[in-house]
Amino acid sequence: MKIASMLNDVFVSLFKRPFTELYPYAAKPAPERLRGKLLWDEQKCDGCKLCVRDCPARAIELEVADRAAKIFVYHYHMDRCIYCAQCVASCKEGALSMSSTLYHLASADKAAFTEVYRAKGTGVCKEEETPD
Amino acid sequence: MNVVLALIALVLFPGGLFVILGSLAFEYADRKLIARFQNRVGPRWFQPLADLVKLLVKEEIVPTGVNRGLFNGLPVAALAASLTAALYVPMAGLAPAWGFRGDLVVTVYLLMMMTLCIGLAGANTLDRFSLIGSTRALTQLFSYEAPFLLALLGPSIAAGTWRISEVNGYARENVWMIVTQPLGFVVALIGLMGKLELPPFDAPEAETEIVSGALTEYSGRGLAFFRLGRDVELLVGLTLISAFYLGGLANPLHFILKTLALLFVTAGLQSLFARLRIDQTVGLWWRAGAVLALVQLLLLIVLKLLGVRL
Amino acid sequence: MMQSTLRKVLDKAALWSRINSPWLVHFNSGSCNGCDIEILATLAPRYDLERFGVKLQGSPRHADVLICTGPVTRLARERLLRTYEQMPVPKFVIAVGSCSITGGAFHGCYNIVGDIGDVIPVDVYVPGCPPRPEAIIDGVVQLLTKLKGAVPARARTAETPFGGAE
Amino acid sequence: MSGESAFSGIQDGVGPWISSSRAPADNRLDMDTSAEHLVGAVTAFNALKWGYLSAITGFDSGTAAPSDGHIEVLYHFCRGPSVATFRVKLPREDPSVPSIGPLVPSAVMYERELSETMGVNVAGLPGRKRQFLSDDWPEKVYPLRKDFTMESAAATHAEAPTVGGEDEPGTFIIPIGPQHPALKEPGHFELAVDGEIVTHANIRLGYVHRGIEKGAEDRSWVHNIYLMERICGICSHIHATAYVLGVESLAGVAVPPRAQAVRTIFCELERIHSHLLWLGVAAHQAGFDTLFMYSWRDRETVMDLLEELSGNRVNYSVNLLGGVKYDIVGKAADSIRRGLDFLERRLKRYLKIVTTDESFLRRTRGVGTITFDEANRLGTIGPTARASGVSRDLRVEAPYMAYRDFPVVPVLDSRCDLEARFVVRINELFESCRLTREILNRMPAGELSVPAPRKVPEGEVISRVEAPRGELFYYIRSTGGAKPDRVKVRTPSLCNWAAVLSVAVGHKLADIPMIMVGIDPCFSCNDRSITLRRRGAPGGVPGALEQWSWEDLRQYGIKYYAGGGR
Repeated sequence: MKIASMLNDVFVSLFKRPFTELYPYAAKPAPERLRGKLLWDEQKCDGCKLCVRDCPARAIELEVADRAAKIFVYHYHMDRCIYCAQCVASCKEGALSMSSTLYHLASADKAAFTEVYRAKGTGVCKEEETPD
Repeated sequence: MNVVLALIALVLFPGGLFVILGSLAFEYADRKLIARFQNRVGPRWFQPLADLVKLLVKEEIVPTGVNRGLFNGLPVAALAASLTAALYVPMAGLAPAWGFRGDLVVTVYLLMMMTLCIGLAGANTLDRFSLIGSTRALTQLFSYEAPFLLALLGPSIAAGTWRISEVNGYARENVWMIVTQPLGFVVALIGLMGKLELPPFDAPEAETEIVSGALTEYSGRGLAFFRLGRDVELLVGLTLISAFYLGGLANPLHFILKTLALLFVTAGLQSLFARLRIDQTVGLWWRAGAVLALVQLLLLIVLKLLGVRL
Repeated sequence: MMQSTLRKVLDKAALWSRINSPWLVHFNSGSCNGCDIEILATLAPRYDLERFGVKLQGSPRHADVLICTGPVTRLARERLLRTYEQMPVPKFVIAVGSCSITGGAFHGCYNIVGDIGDVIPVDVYVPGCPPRPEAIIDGVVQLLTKLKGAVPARARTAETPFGGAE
Repeated sequence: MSGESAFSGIQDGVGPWISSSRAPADNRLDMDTSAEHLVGAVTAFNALKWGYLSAITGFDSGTAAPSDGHIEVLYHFCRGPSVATFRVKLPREDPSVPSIGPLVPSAVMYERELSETMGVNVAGLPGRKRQFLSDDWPEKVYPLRKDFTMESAAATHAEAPTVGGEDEPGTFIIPIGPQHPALKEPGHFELAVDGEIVTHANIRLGYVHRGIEKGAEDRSWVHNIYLMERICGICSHIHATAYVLGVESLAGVAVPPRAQAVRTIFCELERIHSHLLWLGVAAHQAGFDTLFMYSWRDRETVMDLLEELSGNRVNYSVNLLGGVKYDIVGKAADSIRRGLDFLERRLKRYLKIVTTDESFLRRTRGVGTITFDEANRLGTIGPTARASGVSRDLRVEAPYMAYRDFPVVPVLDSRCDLEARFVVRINELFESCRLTREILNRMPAGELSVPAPRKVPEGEVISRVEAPRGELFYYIRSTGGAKPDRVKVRTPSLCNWAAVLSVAVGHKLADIPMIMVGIDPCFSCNDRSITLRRRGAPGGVPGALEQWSWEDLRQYGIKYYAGGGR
């Protein structure tokens, strides 16, 4: 029976550098496989909607105006998304990927969680649209 | 003229403001040490001050079915008791602001007022957790109070006086009493930890069992006064023990070194042990604490009768 | 004139103290406890939120910020409301996890009565399933910065617990 | 031991009570019986001492044309890999079945769930009115019935019963939870203090009941992987693995060996993360915050590994139907090995602390002893059973996935008390580290996943895996559609709750809080609740329902100890 079995552990840790990472000031880089916010590549997407069907949380909506000319409207709900990357696995064209840097998604108003991207065959322009 | 001096002593220097700031500094040192023992960074230096001010500006909820006067009065009484106790103790190494023959007993009594107020506060509210918390606080009070008093009597018997400043003076001239009365020192230090309900003895406010014990219903000012009262009591207790056992406090440097050394020991003890159940604490005090204190006293009296110069 | 400057100084001090010592109380209203262990991980040595003054308190009476997780199940709804009402003003709410914002993976289950925003007013939402401890710390920092910019404490007083006309 | 011989003794043992029997799979035996013969069949079965009751499933075959509109109740008894099931067909109007609680104590909670969600009237079921559905749930509305609609479940605003507070003379009731610092999850304990020994314990969970089994019925097979994974945050991967194994065996998909190895590595890493978390929470519950801080600091190592491999610290979402998403390549394998070496050094340190620290041993040695036959009879599983010498570990008895080529050395302890459960869990972690290293060294090559059909052919499957807290039981039934017809989940903590509480009856009160922590309860795993009949206690009215609070449990034991009772 030892009375203070943690004694040397406690004493040693007094002189060791604390284990704490000073997060907001010194952020360690996140692993590159981190599943952060979903990124949609308008060029590769061919509007097959496999991702919309396989998403367990109804977080993606895709309106297809013209598949050939690649004119789509793509709604992404960050607050519904459960970051499981099933859509990335289901997408045959590799148009979807999860960013490993954008994971601080906290925000004060709910509207900011819904993002709408309009693809006009030429370039992608993201619009801040209030959720319909 | 001495009215002005007395007022300054009461409000500014050895009295109110200095003790409050000193106790906040000591709470910071305590939390920082525990955090460093647990290998983490711990709070910033102004954290206790921020906590205190935030609690003061928070809304105070008085639960229903509670004696309003008692609910608001108890925290003030607890803080007042510990602040007055600070006047009799050689704060900052200088002579105590007040002193008369027998002020040791008054100081110990004032220090005990805090636990009494917490016990009453817990019993006053109808919340079940605080009822359990107050019964535990009072049972623990009766377990450590006697050995703690005996442990403080040792040095005063050796010095032959009941006046703290004289015991302080006696301790300065002679061998440190931690050497001549080691048992008394141990009981006094552990007794102080029991009085302040520091971790091994924090059954009365065991967070995982009874939320926060007697203080569950308090918020805002009441909570701020209770927490501040406990910090002041920590400072006063440490000064008292270092004045008696660590060769008296001659000057502010002595005061700072010795009290911080004692704080280091208590912070270490806090992070070493799991929380004792209330019956284990009571058993520990009556079996170990009281016996040690009595043996120490017996030894002392016998030596004094034989005229040995301690 | 003297009165208003004193009032301004007091308000600044109150705001400073509120920003530097946000005490948390945690309530799990039906979460799978993935977010709860991440909240506890922020208090463990690696992230140690005590350096911001954050302390996990047991009783809602002692807390300023209610950090709640999980889609509100039918049984937990009344308790969530009662915990929120027990907290003294000024009080704030952080909803952690996608299911606390929109029901996340549990959308459509019969025992879910909606998300936390339907039961109590939420200040900061932290999506993620579960969000990383860094994201939760980011949520707390966002709340504190929101406090800085907010109108002095009078906005949420005892008469307008759900926040008066900002 | 091949399937047939495992069931040999059963047929003639329960012959008179069963009408017909068949073997749908090599390790399964189904026996049809009726409500009247059920008790006789189970009594005879008990006499054979063949296995333990693992779960009771109820499903509604629906009112659509093909099915003849009945409700079927399945009693699953398991021993090693084989599962013997009693099937009872009941009419849809007012189905009723006798309770087998007196024969098998752990059946009480499964029957409680059956009666509330499926509407099967279980005669003789003790306990309070509403166990895990909310108090304002309307009468006669059963969520797992096929004809259930969301509107029919509108709240009737029945006044929730006042919880605690009513003081009969001599009892002192404190409601603990659902908001309580000791409970990381909302559970509600109602216990009244009376008499010398623990006479009755009643727990009201239900706060985490989200209706996942019904939710699974209107989600596709792919969606359900992620729904099952979020039943419990700490053992997420094992839930998804059990579900995916079941669906793959139903759909006849052969998973490549490399995918099985990756899944097994994630199972073992999750066990390390879950046990370290538990070590911290148990220490925090006993007030030993330094050990909590240290164990959670070291746990960050395995969390970093999991995040590096899969991209998320808690819900790794590795599984696909037919394989895995992420591979474990050279660099990741090296960081795993480094992480495991560090963890093993720290675990040796914790093993020493847990077995020598004086203040800790006073709370664990000789506390909560579940004897070997008690553990056997009450159907305890997982580390709690292994600490009592009952060797129930599905990785050993019924190896699945990569456990077949990398056998697991069972970790057993015979001291049966709380300290043994600490020691068993820490030794299990040494075993997990060894196993992970071995798999990493001899990682089979091959692709990561094979395509799986979107519609699963008709049939039933029982999938059983070893979760960190014990055996996890999945029953999946498909009618050939794109969505499952019934998914039944029986989580490990359910069995341990019953065992620990029935051991608590007659036990000293002061030790019960630590006993509860000893089984590592996971509320979100079991959003059902347990009511136990009381053994006779002096002064109490036998059979009356008493209610105590968690805190009273502690308080009472303290008075008991203070009185010198050892």
